[in-house]
Amino acid sequence: MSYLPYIVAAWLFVVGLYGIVTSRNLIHLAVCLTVTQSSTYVLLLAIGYKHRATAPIFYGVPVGSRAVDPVVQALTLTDVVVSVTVVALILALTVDIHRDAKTVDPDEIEAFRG
Amino acid sequence: MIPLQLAALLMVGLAGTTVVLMRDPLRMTILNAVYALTLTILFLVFQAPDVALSMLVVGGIAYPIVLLAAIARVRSGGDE
Amino acid sequence: MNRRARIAVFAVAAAGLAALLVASVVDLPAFGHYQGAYGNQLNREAVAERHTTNVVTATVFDYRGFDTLGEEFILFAAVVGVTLLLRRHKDSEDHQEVLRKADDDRVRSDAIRIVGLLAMPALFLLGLWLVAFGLVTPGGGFQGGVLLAGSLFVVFLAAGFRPYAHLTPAHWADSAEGSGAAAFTLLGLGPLLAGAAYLHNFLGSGVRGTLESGGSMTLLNWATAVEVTAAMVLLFSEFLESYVLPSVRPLQ
Amino acid sequence: MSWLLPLTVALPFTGAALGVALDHWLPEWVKQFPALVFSVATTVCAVLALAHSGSAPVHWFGGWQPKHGIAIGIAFVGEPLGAGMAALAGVLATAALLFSWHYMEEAPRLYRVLMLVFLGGMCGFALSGDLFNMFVFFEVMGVAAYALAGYHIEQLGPLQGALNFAITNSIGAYMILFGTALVYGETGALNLAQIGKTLAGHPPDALLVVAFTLILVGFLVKAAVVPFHLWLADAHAVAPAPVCVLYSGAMVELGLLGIARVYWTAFEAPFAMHAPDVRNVLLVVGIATALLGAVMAFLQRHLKRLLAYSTISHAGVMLAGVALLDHASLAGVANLVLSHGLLKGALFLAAGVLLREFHSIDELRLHGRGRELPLLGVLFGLAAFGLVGFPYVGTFLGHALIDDGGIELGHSWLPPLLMVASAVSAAAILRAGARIFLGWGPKHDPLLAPEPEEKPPEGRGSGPLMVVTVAALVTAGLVASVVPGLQDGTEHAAAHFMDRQAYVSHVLEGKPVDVLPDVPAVVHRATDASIAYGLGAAALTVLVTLFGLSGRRIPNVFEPPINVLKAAHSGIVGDYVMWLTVGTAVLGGVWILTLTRG
Repeated sequence: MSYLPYIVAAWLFVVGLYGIVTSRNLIHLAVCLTVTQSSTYVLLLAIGYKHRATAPIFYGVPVGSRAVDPVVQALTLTDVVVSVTVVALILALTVDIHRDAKTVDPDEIEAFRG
Repeated sequence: MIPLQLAALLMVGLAGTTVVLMRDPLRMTILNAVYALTLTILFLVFQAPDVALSMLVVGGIAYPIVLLAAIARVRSGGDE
Repeated sequence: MNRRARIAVFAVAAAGLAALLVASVVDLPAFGHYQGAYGNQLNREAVAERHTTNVVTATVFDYRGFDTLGEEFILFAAVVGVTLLLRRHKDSEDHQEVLRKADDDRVRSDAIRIVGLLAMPALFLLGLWLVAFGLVTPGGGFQGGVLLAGSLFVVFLAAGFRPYAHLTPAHWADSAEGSGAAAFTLLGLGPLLAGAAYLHNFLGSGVRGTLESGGSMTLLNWATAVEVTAAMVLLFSEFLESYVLPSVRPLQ
Repeated sequence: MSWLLPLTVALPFTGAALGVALDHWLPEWVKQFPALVFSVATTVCAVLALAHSGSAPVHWFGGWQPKHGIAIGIAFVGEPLGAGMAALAGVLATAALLFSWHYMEEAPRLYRVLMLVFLGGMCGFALSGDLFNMFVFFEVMGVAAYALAGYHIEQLGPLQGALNFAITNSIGAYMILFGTALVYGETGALNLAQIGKTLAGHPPDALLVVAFTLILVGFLVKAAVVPFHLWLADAHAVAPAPVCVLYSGAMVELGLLGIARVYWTAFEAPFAMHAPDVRNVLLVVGIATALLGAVMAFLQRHLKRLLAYSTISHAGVMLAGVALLDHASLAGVANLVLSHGLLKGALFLAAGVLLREFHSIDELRLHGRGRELPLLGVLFGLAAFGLVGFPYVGTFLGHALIDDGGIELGHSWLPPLLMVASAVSAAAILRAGARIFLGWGPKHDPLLAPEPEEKPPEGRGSGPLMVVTVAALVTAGLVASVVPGLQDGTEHAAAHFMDRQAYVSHVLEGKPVDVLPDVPAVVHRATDASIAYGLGAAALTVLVTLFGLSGRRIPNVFEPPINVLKAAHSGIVGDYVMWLTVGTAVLGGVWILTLTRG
């Protein structure tokens, strides 16, 4: 039971990849990409967690008290906001592809072969 | 591993899988917002309020706007 | 490679990858028994050194401030990339002309207009509060910035595209994003030219638990808020313009 | 002198931010200059940092020195190989910006801003001493590169190329983050020196093997190594020529620098007993990449796609050099990166000039039309000849050191394979050059895969400036093998790069590293074996080029494998991600069986 969070993270990673490989719509593919990325958030925060510990915010909480790891939260916090714009870049590409190729199915885009 | 954490984890796993399995873009966008909500709850339960806030704001505002605009643009531009 | 063969091969590989990932995560310390010295060190000393009670924000803007600079420029490059990719052909109508044409989607129902136009300032204030108190309680430039952009977006929902476009002109959003990012790098460059390290916290640590705790972190926090808000506004406007204005001729 | 290091990142970033902030207030004629000024300033800082890199200055951001042996802040380490890579990136970015003076007229402002962010990301990645910080700069480079790849939005090719690029590299980045999280869970540290110190006595368990595999795969995707290379040819074929200079000259090589840095600082100690297993797997992957890249290069008629596959082939040779795990080969890789970056940059810019002049980039369609540009033809030929590895010319020093390293370690079967790979890929370029500039060979060649035509950029660009840039890169690339003292300098630097104890004590405890001995300004006489392989490569290149120009059909026994190869490069992102997963599973599986036993 004490490894379930990590297992869920690994599961989300692989499910996201499955979604990407079998996707028929680039917008669906972009969201599957975010699912894969969210697996790293779950893993990072699960690693940093400590039992019976408060959040690393010492406002109204004495400084010495047992707190979870702030570093993983700092890494995840910025990554969440930034990944929206990266997915938006991929969606912008999707919109442009649809305008030129009239399809958003990755298997039917015929730009180049071999 | 308190029961609340267990529940939150199972919800995240379930919501993530459902988002991937839902092929229709519009329903997937709504499910994606639900998935962001389950992640927010999970981060809260993992004692990470900053990240929960970040996921709440991003999952509630940024993703829906960008996804819905892209879907509308693809649907209105094309002939389908 | 046809689709079914690809999925079959992927299924085998994914099973292998999943096995590898599970084999690796079971070697991690059990959930809840993390012993990392790095985090404990920060938890013990951040409040004393920088008088900020939110150690996560102290890590984001001071201890690992250079990571945040990198993340900000990912955001910056992505939004510039979206602007590059969704740019319309030179000879299509310019901005003002296009605005005139987009007049038909003005929100009719008064209820939505009133509730929307009341909600906007409230959300805006909430965003500002989220940024301002980021050093004290959960929050910060990133989360507050997205909420501020969201509150501006409520104007589009409540009043239609033209009022929204007037409220968020591309020129000003561009400049705000650029100056927010430039402010972050220059706040780092200043101490470097004065002989200290890059991104050194040159202001005093201020009073614990109040708004002016954390020294130059507050400046970095607000620079980030300006950049994230402007970037999100640009992002939403780019996608809205490409959606609201199907009249824009597709490129030949 | 450590204040130079952050400048290589802060300057381009500030330039990009101000470029966007002040754009509406700058008069039109001024807008050409700022990007170039910032790029030149960054290059100067990087070169100065390289000059002072003997003492490997460490810069702790925010002034957070390590406390009680725990690294608190983020460190930049200005050791020679990292600083050299940053300097090369600066030179190539400046050359690209100079080349595209009036070349990119559609959205010049956004193009220049993204080029500066790209340069800042590359310098940051080369110098960073923190695992998560490397991931952040990996993403900065990535995002700037995705947007630049899709620059020509009016065509489908660039958009699909950029999409494949974005998705495969994003997944690579998430794998690095997953690996970093595993390492952080195990060691509680993000600073590479501290991770190395913690893992020193650590037994090689499944976590370390999988973390090593995931991080390595993320870098292998960027280094375009088989089977993770599929996105590179698409992205190169469609990106504007000056952008391809940065892709092939610096970004691919940074993936290899990432592998070397992460291996030697963090993962060498726990896997020390099984180093041969790590070496053999990477050698096999490197050689497969070198050969596949060369063969695919020979099958292309689209000049930029041909050059892209040649880059993949060279990435394979470089990975084989790194995989030999000894300082001579690592020095060889450093020299190969230098000369290959300059020469390949010149070739891409020459392709850009061809596209501007004749509105086509197709070798058959340009048949004989290059005669109108004799100077460009000469430069193109010289650059291609430099890539062959003829003794004391161009990439010879790199190939020689790698061959000597291979023979020294008893892998005498390695140099012939690398010779064949570099000969075939150079022959492909020479064949294209001869057909375009000299008009040799038939107008039709069924062997070569047809490609959609590419729309030329709108700007006329300034002809003489473009040719001057190409000439400068070619001369620098050709003389790279005979620079006095370069061989000894890179060998000492490589030896320092691999010394983990010195790196850990230097970064964490500030113990000064023993400064590199001053290097005698002499060019060593190459070993007989390497000269023999150099001449062999030249002879083989001439043979293969003539065969290519002769238009004779290849024997049909090779037909099926070539069709399979072409089918694999399908352009469908689902295939690419499938190969990415297969590659990760195979690499991880092999290593978990070999590295964790005993």
